[in-house]
Amino acid sequence: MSDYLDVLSVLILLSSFILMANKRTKSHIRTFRIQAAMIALAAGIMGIDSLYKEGQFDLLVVCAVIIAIKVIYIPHLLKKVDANVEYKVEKDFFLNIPILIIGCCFIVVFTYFSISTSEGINAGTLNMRVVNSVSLILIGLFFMISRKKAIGQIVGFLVIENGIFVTAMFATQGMPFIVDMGMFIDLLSAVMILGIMVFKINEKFKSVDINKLKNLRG
Amino acid sequence: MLLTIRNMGGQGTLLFVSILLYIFAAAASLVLMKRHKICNIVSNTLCILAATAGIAASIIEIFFNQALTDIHIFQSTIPLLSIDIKMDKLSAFFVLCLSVLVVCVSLYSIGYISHYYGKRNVGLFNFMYATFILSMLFVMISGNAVFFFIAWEVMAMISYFLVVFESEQEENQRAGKLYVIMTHIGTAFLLIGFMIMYSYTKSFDMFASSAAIPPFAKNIIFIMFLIGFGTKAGVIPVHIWLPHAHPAAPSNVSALMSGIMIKTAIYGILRFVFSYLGIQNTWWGVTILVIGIVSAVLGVAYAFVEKNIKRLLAYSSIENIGIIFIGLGVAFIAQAQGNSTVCALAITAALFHSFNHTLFKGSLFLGAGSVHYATHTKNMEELGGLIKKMPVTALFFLGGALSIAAVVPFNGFISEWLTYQSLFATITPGQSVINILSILTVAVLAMAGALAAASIIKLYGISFLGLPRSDHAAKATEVPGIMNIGMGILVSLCLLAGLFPMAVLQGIDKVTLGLTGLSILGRLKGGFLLAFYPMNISGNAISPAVIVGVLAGVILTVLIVIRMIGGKYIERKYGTWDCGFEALSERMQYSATGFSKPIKIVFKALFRPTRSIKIEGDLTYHPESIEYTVSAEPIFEKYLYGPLVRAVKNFSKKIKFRIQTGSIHTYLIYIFLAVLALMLYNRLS
Amino acid sequence: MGFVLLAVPVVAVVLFLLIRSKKLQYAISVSASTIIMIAAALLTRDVMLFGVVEYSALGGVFYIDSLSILVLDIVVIIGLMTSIYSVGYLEEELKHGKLDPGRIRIYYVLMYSFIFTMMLALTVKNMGIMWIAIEATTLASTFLVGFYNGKDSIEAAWKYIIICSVGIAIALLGITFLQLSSIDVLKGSQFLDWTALYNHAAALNSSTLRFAFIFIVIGFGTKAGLAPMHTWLPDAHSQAPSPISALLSGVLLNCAMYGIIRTIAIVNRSLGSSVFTGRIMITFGILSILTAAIFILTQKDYKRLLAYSSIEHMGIIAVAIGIFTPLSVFGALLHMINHSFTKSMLFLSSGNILQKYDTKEISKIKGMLKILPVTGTVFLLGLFAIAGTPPFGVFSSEFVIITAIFQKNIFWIGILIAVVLAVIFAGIAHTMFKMFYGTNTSAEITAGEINIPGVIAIVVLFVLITVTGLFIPNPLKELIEKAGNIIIGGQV
Amino acid sequence: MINVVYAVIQIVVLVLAAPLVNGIIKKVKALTQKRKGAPLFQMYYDLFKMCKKTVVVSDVSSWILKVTPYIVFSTAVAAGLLVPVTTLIQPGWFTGDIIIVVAIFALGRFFMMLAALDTASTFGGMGSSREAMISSLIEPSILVTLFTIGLTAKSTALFPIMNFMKSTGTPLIHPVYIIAFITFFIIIITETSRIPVDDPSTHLELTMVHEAMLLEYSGRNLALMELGAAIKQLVFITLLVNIFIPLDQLIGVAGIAAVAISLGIYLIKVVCVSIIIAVIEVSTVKLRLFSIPNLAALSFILSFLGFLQYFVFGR
Repeated sequence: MSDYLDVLSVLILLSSFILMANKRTKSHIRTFRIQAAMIALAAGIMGIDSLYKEGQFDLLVVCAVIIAIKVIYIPHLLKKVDANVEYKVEKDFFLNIPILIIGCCFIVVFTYFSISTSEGINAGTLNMRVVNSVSLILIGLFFMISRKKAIGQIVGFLVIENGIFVTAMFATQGMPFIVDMGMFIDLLSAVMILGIMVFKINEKFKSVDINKLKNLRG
Repeated sequence: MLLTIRNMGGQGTLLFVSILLYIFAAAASLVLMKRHKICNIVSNTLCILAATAGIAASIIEIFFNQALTDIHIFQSTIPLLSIDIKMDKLSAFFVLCLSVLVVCVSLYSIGYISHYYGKRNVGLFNFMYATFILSMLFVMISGNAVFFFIAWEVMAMISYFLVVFESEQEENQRAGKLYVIMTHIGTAFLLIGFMIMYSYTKSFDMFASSAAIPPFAKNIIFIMFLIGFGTKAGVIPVHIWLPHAHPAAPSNVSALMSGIMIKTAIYGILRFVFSYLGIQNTWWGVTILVIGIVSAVLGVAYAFVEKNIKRLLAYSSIENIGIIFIGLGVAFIAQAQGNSTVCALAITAALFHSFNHTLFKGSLFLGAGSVHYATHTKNMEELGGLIKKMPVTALFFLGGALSIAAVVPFNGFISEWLTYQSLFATITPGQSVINILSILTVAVLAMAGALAAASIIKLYGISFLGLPRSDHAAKATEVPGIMNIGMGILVSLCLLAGLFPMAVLQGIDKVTLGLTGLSILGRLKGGFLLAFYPMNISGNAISPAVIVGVLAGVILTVLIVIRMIGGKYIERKYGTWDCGFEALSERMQYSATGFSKPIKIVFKALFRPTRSIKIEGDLTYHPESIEYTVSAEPIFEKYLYGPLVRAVKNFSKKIKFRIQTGSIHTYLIYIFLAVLALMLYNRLS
Repeated sequence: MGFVLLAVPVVAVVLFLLIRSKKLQYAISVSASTIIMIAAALLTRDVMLFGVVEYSALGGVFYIDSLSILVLDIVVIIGLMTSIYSVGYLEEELKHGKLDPGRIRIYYVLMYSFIFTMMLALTVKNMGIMWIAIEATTLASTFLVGFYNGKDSIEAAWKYIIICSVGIAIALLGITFLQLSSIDVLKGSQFLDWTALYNHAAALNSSTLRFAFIFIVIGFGTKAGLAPMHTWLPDAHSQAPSPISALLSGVLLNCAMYGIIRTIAIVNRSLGSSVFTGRIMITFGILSILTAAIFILTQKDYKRLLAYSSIEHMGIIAVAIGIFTPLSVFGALLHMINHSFTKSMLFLSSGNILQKYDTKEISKIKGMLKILPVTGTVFLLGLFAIAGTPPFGVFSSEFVIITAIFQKNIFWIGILIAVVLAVIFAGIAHTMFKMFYGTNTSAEITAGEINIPGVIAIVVLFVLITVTGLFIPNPLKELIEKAGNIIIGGQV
Repeated sequence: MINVVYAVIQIVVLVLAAPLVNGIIKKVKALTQKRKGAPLFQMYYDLFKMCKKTVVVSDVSSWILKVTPYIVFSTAVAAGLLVPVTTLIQPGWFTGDIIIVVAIFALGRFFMMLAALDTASTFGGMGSSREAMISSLIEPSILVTLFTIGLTAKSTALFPIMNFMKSTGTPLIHPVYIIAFITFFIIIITETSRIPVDDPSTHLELTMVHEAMLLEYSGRNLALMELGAAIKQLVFITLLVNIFIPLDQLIGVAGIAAVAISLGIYLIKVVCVSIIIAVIEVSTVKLRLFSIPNLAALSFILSFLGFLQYFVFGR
């Protein structure tokens, strides 16, 4: 069982690499959807496991919610937003892809260097999963830094969220149920607000190039 | 809990009364805010009463009380913050200076403020006036460093508001800004000093022993206190605020600021450095001495070339503070070298000069105020001939001028004489550096004295004598009598202190005894007439009263003799000698600028005068107008503070946009890096 | 009481959604915050009596001790003042056609959900829920920041939500680690339960806990405006409507700081020393103070200047927490109170100034003491107060903090702070004081106060900070001492 | 009581001898210029005459102008009283030291400069501003010199100082005193406004300093001013001769006879010094106003050097 999870955590990490490599917003959203699906899968596996062992439904519910929100709704929402705002930006990243990928590799290495040695985490598989998911978070942040478009930033934020969720799930079999639910609600409303903001930015700045938001300085 | 009295005594009660009266004065002026005249009279009267109580309290403390007055008012719920009042002879001495000045200034204000009626918020002004005095009083009698600090800060803040009270002039705003910034930075150093002091002794009690503080820390604390108090005292090079702030304030406040507020710094140095820390190194004294020398000579040099009456007086305050610092420096050196007699003498000199400066600078600023009141200008070039328009003011002003010029028989001379004598006693064969320093100090004192006389002669001669140079001056009338009374008391005190120095020395010696544990009064023989020099050397003595007697006698004889020779005195009025030009006008008189020109040329290097001549019309024969302006270059502003401020501002301007670029990506990078950094730190720690 | 406390805002929000009448909305808002105030007062009394107030509902998630009640009271008082102020403020805005009547209810809905989320964050003991609440504060206040829908306000809002969400997300990671560290100590039900963590602190896995602290301090630090994560703060504070700025600066920052403090209590207890947390906090604190100083020296926009000064004061609090002696913690909490009151007072006054002069540029403002006698005076004195001049509150707490630093013999920090504070004062004096004097040139600006209820609120706050300068009421002192005791680590 | 007598004698001597010095100097100058020159006692006649004349006062001026002559004169006399002339027996009730001597003169100068501004005359202003410059430049070297001497004598009062100098026998051999002597000579020339610093016999506005301040006086006021200046000059000369050339061993012995003898010796010394001054006056030209600072600097350097000689080089 745990082999599946290991594989999944690696795949999730990989998906973030791919995300970093994507050029177009649409593909961002697609990759994110895949990632979310994989997380849902992992949650499902663990859920079945815990149901089988302790007879708890929590994780399964969580899995369902993930599928509902992260796999179906949010990508759909983003697509809609994406469709309704027009882009003028041609190249929406500061550095070119290879360098970004190398950066990601560095992040993974760094995370390994800084986390794995600390006792309490360096317990076999846990170690690797935590490293993967924490580096997933940092990569998400890195993604936000590297992308100019509003949507890109939203996606990056979502990736960070994923990373945290995965960390929680792998490291501690998921947070207390109520906390998880709250997180999802927050996430949902956050994405909605961000979506609205994107519209507003688009109407005020005639573009969603975040790099144009530079009036407030000093 | 409230009010535990450890040692109250009559003086404590009186002190309390005076504090309450000040509070009443403040409150009254707020209550009566709308009724200007009544408000002004009531609050000033209350201030006078309070000050009288203060005088009584301090005199009792100095002459009759043995232990120190110690009242614990209340322990705040905020840790470390408690309000204690402690008054020993040192505090009492400064309280005395304060109260004497306040009595006269308040009398003066009753008349002076009348030109605010209906124009400005008199109630607010009087409120701040009373609070300002109260804060100074608290500075002098505070029993622990925290309360001292609070009183100090409040004093700074309120005096700032008073400086900008006439805020419509741009320059007053700038003066106030400069003042508040400088004083606040100085206060930061004080804070550091107190804190280091606390971190070793674990207490803010400045009457306790400082034995727990190691020597190197004492050095740091000393430097902090020197900068902190020096800023308030306005010694060079941290003086730049003084010549701007003192003229900007209303004249009665200027009198208080120049007369006593800058003395709080002297009190601070004596209290915290001399009495609390104790002198441990010679270089402390040397530093203070050098600062004193520089301040004395530069202060008076700038005063001499000044055209604005009040600014001239402000610069001369710098000089006098310099002289006081010289006294302190000598005292500290002597103390460090264990020569306690010289130390006591020098302290006496310094205290005496503080007292004198309070009197005559107070009176002079009040005089300047009267001139401004009558003519609405502070610029000498527009004055002249006031001695006929306002004779009483002129007379009193002359008294103040004589005492600031340190000529017999006025008090200014006595304290300078004591300073000279302490320098004389410091020079002993075998300690080269101190000797050279001392003799240079003598030279500087001499020069400063002469220049001070010259600048006050210029002030008086240009603005009171000769012909009026403008309508303001021509239309001037004598100011209300009450103002002259206030000024007159101060001046007559100057004369009395000069004639009978022993009377003052009796008190000051008690203070010195409390400070240094050594009385020089035993060596000051001769009752109230003579002041003998304490160093067991025959002859070093002066007898101002007798000398005045001789002068009077000589004059009398001369009158008689001349009467015998030349018969009755017949006088004929005639125009001033004008080489037959027949049209001597006020514009041909010597101007203030012209008067100071020779010195300006001699000390070109210092003043770096910048001239500009504007001539209209035919230059050679009939120019319509020639405008000649010369201005001394403010060295410290230009070469020290200007660059500093500019550098800081540019740094801030540059770095501002580097940090807050406006690009959200940069901000995210910050967070990213912060995370990485902390993870790294955690890994490596 | 606690339920009233939390219920009232919700009810208010619902009412706002239902009711259209402007007058009624004002009435509701003021009365709601008054009720909250009373409830909070009663709750405070309970806490003073019993030390801790807990409710069994929702799995006993609600938990109030002296630390939380302290911050809660700040929230409530500032909330009341703000709601009183808002009445006049909105009226003015309507008069000048800055916003259409429809938006008033949006304003109130958002404002009360904002207050609600903050109070929620302060009344729960489950760190996870606290996190959710704090995240929710961001969401609730985003549109308040962007309330005017101008270019700048939209930009500010975007930066605000993005940066804060990212930061908060990292805090969540920290909380995950917190749970991870306790995984083999606690049972499922007590996961992330603060009291449980606190009581079993010794048994927690320290190395994981360090990670938890790192991420939480960065996360909540972002929200508390510690440099270098402070970047959203000046934009948001300067763009939001003034009452909201007052809330953001006076309350929100404290809530975030509260989260950090809670965590530090656990971590230090577990590690047994404050060295690790201390270093980090002091570093962030000093960074913040220095940054603030640099930006204040040549600031052209008075609201931004106030915002930067908030960063400075958060930095001071952070340093005090990092020092972690009873005295310093006392100072930190006292400083929280003083700073909140002073700063919200200043922001409220700045609202009046903005409405009067219709500009945020310092250079364009002249003769304020004549135009706005009361507000101007209070603002001037408030500047002195915020710069740490006695006899105002901020001075006393700063003094306590600096004393605590020197008590621990960390000279260089103390000296640095003392000097930088003086520089900041110089900056404020240099940039701001010219606003007050002179005579204003433009004709359409007439002398006289606007927004009378607002002025009353401002004056009340001013009286408060003047009193706290020289002494604080004994109950408050006890409360602060208890709270400090909790942080330093007595048994709960 | 005897003290009073001595004091009176001293005053009389000073007042009577002062004009003589001027007379001598004028005479010597005349002779060196192959002129007959005015009679030796010309100044006495002038003074008498002036006393009889009507006083013309500028209508601009105030009471300052009228009190000044008396103050100048009386200060000169009072200062003279503090300087031992013919006896070292000190009037006990009337004491003072070199510092107060300087201060008393300062009082006189103060009023003189002030009164010069009183008449709104350009000359007066010019004179007093130049006087301000010169006095402030020369003051340091006066005090440093006097201090150095006083330090060697361990007292700042003149009677002890002169006792000490007498005990040293021939002070001028000593490096400190020879330097001090030269300095003091420069000081005398400056203070008594003689060539090369100032020209007492000119009334050319370009060069006037002291005379410019006297322009507006007339009658008895002028007389008092002149006499006061003369007394001041004599007092300075007395300081010079009695400090540096204590030839007369009789000084300090009570008794009218002794006083008479020492008075004789004193007068001889004064005459010699006046002749020297006269010689200097004829043999040099007046300095430009703005090269006076150099002279002052020179005298200060010298005085400082004298100090160093003793207290640093210990010799």
